[in-house]
Amino acid sequence: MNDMTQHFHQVEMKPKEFKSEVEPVWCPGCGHYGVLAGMYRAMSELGLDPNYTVNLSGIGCSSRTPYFVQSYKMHTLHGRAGAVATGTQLARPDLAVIVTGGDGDGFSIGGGHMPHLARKNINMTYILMDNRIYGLTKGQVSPTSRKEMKAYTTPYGGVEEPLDPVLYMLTYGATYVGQAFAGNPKMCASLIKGALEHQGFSFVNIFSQCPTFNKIDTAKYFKGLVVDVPDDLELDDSSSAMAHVQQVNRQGKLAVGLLHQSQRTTLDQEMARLVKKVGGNAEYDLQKIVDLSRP
Amino acid sequence: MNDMTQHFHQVEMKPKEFKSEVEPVWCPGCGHYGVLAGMYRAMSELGLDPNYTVNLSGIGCSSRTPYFVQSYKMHTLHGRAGAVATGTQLARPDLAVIVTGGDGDGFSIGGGHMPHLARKNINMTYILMDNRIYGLTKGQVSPTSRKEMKAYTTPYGGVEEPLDPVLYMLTYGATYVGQAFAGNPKMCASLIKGALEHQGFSFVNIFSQCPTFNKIDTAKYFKGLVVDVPDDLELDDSSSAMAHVQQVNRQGKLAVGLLHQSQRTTLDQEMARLVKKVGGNAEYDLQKIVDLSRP
Amino acid sequence: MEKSDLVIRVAGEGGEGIISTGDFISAACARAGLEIYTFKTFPAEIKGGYAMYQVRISANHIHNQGDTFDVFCAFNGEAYELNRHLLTPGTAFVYDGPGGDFEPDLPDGVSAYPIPMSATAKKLGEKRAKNMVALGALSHLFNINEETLIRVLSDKFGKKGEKVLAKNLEAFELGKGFAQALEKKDSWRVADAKEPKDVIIISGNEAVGLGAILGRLDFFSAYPITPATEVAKYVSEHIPKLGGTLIQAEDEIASISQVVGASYAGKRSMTATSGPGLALMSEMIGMSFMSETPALIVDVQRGGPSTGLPTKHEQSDLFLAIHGAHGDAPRIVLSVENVKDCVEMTAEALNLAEKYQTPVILLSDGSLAFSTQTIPTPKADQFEIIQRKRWDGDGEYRRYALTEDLISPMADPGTPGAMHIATGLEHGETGAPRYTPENHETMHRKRIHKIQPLVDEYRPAERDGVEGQATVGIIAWGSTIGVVREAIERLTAAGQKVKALYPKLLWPMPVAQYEAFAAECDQILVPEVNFQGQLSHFLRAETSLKPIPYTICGGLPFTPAMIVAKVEEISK
Amino acid sequence: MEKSDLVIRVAGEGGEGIISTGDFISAACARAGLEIYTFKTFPAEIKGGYAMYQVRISANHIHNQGDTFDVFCAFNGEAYELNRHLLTPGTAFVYDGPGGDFEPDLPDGVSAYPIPMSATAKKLGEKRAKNMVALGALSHLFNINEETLIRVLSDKFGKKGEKVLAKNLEAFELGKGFAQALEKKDSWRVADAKEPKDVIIISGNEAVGLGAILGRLDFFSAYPITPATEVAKYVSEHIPKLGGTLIQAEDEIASISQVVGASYAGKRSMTATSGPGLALMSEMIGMSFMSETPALIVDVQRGGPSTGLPTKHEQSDLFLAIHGAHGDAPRIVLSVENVKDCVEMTAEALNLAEKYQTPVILLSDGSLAFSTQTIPTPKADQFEIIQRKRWDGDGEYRRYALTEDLISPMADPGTPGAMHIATGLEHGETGAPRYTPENHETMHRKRIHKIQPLVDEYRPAERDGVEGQATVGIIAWGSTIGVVREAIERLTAAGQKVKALYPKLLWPMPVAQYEAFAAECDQILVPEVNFQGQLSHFLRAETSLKPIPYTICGGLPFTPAMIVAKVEEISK
Ligand SMILES: Cc1ncc(C[n+]2csc(CCOP(=O)(O)OP(=O)(O)O)c2C)c(N)n1
Ligand SMILES: Cc1ncc(C[n+]2csc(CCOP(=O)(O)OP(=O)(O)O)c2C)c(N)n1
Ligand code: SF4
Ligand code: SF4
Ligand SMILES: [Mg+2]
Ligand SMILES: [Mg+2]
Repeated sequence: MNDMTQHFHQVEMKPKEFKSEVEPVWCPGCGHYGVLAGMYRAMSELGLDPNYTVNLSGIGCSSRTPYFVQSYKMHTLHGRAGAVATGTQLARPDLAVIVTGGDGDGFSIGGGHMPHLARKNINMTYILMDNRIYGLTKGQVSPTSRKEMKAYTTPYGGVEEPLDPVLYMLTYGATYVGQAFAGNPKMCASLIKGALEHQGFSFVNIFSQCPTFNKIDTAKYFKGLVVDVPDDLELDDSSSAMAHVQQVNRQGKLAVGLLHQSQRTTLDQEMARLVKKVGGNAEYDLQKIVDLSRP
Repeated sequence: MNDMTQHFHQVEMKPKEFKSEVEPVWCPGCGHYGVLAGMYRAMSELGLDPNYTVNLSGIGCSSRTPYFVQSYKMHTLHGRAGAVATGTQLARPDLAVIVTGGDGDGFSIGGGHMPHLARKNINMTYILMDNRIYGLTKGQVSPTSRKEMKAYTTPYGGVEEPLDPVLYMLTYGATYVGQAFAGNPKMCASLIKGALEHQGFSFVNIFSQCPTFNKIDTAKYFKGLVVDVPDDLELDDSSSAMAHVQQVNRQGKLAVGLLHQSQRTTLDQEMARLVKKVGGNAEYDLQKIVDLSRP
Repeated sequence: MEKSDLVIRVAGEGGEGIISTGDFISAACARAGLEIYTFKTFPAEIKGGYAMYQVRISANHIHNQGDTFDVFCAFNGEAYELNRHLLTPGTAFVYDGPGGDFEPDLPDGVSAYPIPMSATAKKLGEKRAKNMVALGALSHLFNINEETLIRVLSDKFGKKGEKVLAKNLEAFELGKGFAQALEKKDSWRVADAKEPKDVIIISGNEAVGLGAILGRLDFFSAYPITPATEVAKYVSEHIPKLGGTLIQAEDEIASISQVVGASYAGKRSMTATSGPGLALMSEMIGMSFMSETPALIVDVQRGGPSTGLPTKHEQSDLFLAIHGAHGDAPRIVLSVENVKDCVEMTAEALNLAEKYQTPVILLSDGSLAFSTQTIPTPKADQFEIIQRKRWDGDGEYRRYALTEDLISPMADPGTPGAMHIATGLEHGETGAPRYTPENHETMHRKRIHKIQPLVDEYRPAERDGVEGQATVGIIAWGSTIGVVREAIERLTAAGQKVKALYPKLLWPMPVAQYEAFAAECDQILVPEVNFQGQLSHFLRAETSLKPIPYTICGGLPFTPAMIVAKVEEISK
Repeated sequence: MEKSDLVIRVAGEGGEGIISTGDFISAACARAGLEIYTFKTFPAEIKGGYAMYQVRISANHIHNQGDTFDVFCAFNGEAYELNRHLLTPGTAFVYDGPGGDFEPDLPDGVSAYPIPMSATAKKLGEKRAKNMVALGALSHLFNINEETLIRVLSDKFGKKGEKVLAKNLEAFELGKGFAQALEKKDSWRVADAKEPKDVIIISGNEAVGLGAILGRLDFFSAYPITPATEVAKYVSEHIPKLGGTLIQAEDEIASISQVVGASYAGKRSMTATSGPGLALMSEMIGMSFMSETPALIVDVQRGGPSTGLPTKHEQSDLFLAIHGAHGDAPRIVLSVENVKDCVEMTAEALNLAEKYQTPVILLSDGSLAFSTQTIPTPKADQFEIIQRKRWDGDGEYRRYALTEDLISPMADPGTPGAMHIATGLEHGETGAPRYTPENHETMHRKRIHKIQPLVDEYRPAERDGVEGQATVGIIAWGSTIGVVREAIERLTAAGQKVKALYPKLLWPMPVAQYEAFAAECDQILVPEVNFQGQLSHFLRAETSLKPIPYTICGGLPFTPAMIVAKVEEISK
């Protein structure tokens, strides 16, 4: 089987063995540590062979994550990790492809790529480390910042409605959507593990406090708001997930847990189908193609 | 009142008087003619002063529209009309700002700007001329193309799920969302008129056949599928609209009519509030600002 | 010029079969062992509007579209009006009449042949047969090989059934009959059929696609844009046969990003675009450079700047191709002369990207994009496939190891022991961030100097013209080269001491070759189709040459006659 | 250098108050009538990491950050380690001890002053008072005016309440006491207070913001990026006071698009970014050029290419600034020397965009971004505001009318009778699409030639150094100018025949000025902080000069001593 599941249960490594030689550079108390812990744990539980894993990211505090993980990895440009990862995944459908990045990276400059990752069902896992702020550039509003937040270039308070990443991704047709809080690395781990196992585009939004620049969306704030997804949510129906998220949002709360999972052909499977259809293979006689242009 | 409504009912012009000296260059039978007719009619009914109207567009057959309309206008770059229009609208909130463009222009290359037009509630009208194809470049799949469509660079058939523009815009928080079929210029006109009157970001998706390159989404095809929005739809609740659209889609049909309308502060109003808050005005003593940097 | 080097122009309303008429003539002549070089302009609008197809036919090798046409066939009055000023004594003029939409008032000396195309098509009850009537007439009047033409038509219409074929052949015969009834007043004729050659006939854009396939491309990311889209069209049809992938991305930024991602995964990867797309790719091209990830970008240049003249020819993206990224990020820039180059240099450019682990930009242009030409049939195995340097598994793996040739071994994901990070941040040998002044200098030198050997490894720029000292030396790039070749032929035939240099590697610059060439020339003329004289700029900056720029930028290529005239002007 | 031109460097862990210590010293000295010029490096990481603040203080005019420091104050062992190699005989060294985290093993000739900073702060029960202890010691040891320093501290901490102020002053006094108990072993001292000057103290980025405000900016679109973000921060605070608007866009493409849209609506509009953002803007800058819509883009350059060295200094975006768009689309490119220029040239650049209806790129760089400098207090009314040429209502309106000066009147939306289209397609005078060769040439000439007069209108590039013939002539741009100024002072003082030229208008190039300058120099030296010698490239391409490039690219600016040494080397 030419997909990434062949690399599951190939290694026995403890979570901490997935740490790379580079030490995280995040501020003390940063939620991103929790996400990273969740990743280590998920990879460990899956027995994911790091040699067949590619971690990609854009630019931001969160986008430093790949440096800290044992695997192949690429630190790309602000907003472009998803698009770069698309190339990697289609080129090598046997790899486990993971993107980590921030709310700004993903939904501001990278927002144009998101719909297409989901609707094309690129077989990758996208982990959004949502601190509702631009961390690395020292605290400007991001598209998930609450309107009341005063920040670097909004000294008189914000002026825009925030967006909801999971609602977006559900609308975009992501086939796996979960949400968690970085303060609960166990839930992070379980959702990331599920995402990695999922065949298709999986998205996990993780609320991750930035104590340095976001003084309103603190760990305590998040902790007080999260409510678990009820057991009876119809997981394979994205409209149920959307309705649920909207309802929880209206109560001023945050829904955490697995929100949606469904199956649809992935783009690499479609491509494989095409190759099969035309009888493609590495030994194909190229002269036949040349000859088509004879007068 | 410093908004565009002051320019309503300022002129008495017949629809055809809104025609510019440039003749449309579209193919015979192109749906875009219907959209244009709808625009003329809406402008006429509103008595919109063309001197205070700015039509903007990106690149595509649909993006030629501004050339054909009496008004100020700007023919910008592929995918950028919404972003350019944001600058125009914020700079001059007294203008009526209209964007016309294609499905590729708006949801492929321009897709990164769309969420922000809506969530920031930029006071403009965005008319998407959705022919489910790249017309101007001679027929490649667009993000709204149905999967079964064979096209220029998909000779063996498409490989991706199409997206639904109105579902996207509802998720993005557009405060006015309508959908119509170009074969019904009257409905187009009435939705466009409503969109122009609306304070905030208004979006009208218009199914517009491309007989030259899209052989499957013909006028006849569209005509057979449209179903009017029921009278009892809760217009101010975007979740109702989303549920309705999804339900109609599941039946393989297309919902047409006004889907959603609600009120929220527009970004230019927020900006005006800021100016007021700091006592801003054109005569403000700039020396006071300089003096803040004394040692 | 001997009369058997013939240029035929057919023009009319888009949709009247102008393009297919030209294609039939081209194919027939190619089958008859002749060479062809075509040139087309499409209507700027989608449907209708003026369309033009010009085909140059010769028994000898052809380098360009010619100065002007010898035979003009007008399908309607608009086509006539737009070309009337180009009719000179001696031109043969075939037109729709009687019964057409115009009555020509011809300049003296033009030989006119009225052929009732519309009327005949109408009579046949098949409006679309108009061009067949024209074709029959043209075939008879100008010795277009009837046998091969009929075979081409049979191959084409045969697929659509007996009846369609019969109808078209009937129209053809009627056209021929009208021509037979007319007196031949000029001496233009296509050369007689020769031994058929082993050729293909293909457009520049398709040829880029073919080059990519023969260069064993694995991954192509497309975003449509005129005049580059047909590259993707061609690749989309054939790449699955090799087991490869073509994806249409959401925009050009996504395209180049996907290319970089696929290349990181070990695959030969490319995209093709035009100026606006190349501009959008600037930042990610810098990332390809910095992270040393191979990437091929083909830029089919069009009239700029901005949306510009999207369907017209220009060679004006050289500044952007060489300088388009922030920071110091020089890359390999190549340009093609003709359709044959489109095949060969695309395959080669893929190799160079892999070998040097850097972005490669291959420049084509609007006049080649749709120009179909006969070229010797490429042999699938004539293309060497150079693989990127890969880690041999020895010792500790460092992605950016400082090696002697400055090129570090890569490792595909899945290579045990070689996990690493590729990054756009400044980094040390392992890829970990490193911001010290010394490291930045060292790594900069590595990335920038590693492509320098290419200047000597690459085949030297071809030289043309007289041996020894010349009064004028011409340096040309891109499709202008083919025009200069013919100008040089004419000038040397006229006894002028001229020579030319045809660089195809534009960056890094083969400075020594330029210097050696210039040493043998009294003056250097650099014709190019842009406003600022972009190659002249680089010659002034990087060599001791003092070029005389000769620039035009009206959306059309040069003609040999223009070059000849210019040389005569400056050598007075 | 007289001893009263003093450079103090303070370094330690980010978060220990390094930056505020430096700011207090700067403000106190500025209030004491002295000039200051600061230079900072921030940790590459968000929190913690090495932070450094260097302040040069003088009674005379200062042009740069100095060669090195005279006084070094180390807050911790890391800071000591990183700077130890820079300590030379004569350096004064103040450090945290006893009780600090290290014990220095000093080179000979360094005068050491141990001050128990941490221990004292601990005793006071306020860890954050560490820097106050240091400040007290520094003030006493090096004659930093105590009176103005106390006033600065009072102004700052007074706002936070009596208790906070008292605690800080107590720490300050204790530090002073420790210093008093030590014997002064060196002769470094800040110049005595003078008559206070009418100055402000402001960073390069804030100064760009101030220049924009004084240039009556209406609209700013921001996207955060190091090292440019503070421009937007400053503007966001003040633009509402003028009734203007700042929006944070979703990316840099949206930013420049919004700028073009606001400008079309008649407003003075700009954005500020760094290299990666400028690269992304390339296509829309071409649109601004083609549609002749004014737009100002400030590029605060950083270490490139790609993500590069985001917090470091480089001058390497000149290629992109001048050549970064497809097609021929030259634009006005300016660069600032210092903080004063940041104010004045930003205001001026807004005028130029309006006047010439074209994109203007203003280059600043990483070393100026955060450098605070004392500059004469700008007078709000010293800035002339040039409005774009607007239609006078006469005759028929044509947006792209061919006028004598090639600049066509614009019309804001809402002007009756002037409805028109602005477009990126090639167009005729009305704006309607027009693709004829003649029109393309004419319009190209209009757009490209209209900015040429600027070469003469713009104030001539400043000259420095000896009159008459020089052995070496230096051409510098950007913040390197300030370094060269001092080198020229030293070299001429030493009797060397050197001179310099300081261009601030980089495109279109003032060729005649370069030629005239070069005519008086035996050799031309061009120092710049990039790898390829980017200005040298343009000088070679567009003038007859044969510059000797002197390039460094380690993330740090030049020092006067480096320039002096280089001049001595090449004039041997
Ligand atoms: C093209 C480009 N524009 C801007 C930047 C500057 N930049 C770096 S990170 C960042 C935002 C980071 O915010 P987010 O993605 O939310 O990540 P976080 O730091 O909060 O984890 C920005 C704007 C950049 N690197 N590249
Ligand atoms: C940056 C850039 N990329 C690509 C193009 C080429 N292009 C022009 S129009 C178009 C798509 C048009 O499709 P759509 O927006 O759906 O409009 P339609 O023609 O169907 O009305 C494309 C890809 C361009 N002009 N600019
Ligand atoms: S700035 Fe915020 S997001 Fe970045 S490392 Fe610090 S706490 Fe985390
Ligand atoms: S190509 Fe299609 S969209 Fe374009 S004008 Fe023709 S019918 Fe309309
Ligand atoms: Mg964030
Ligand atoms: Mg379309």
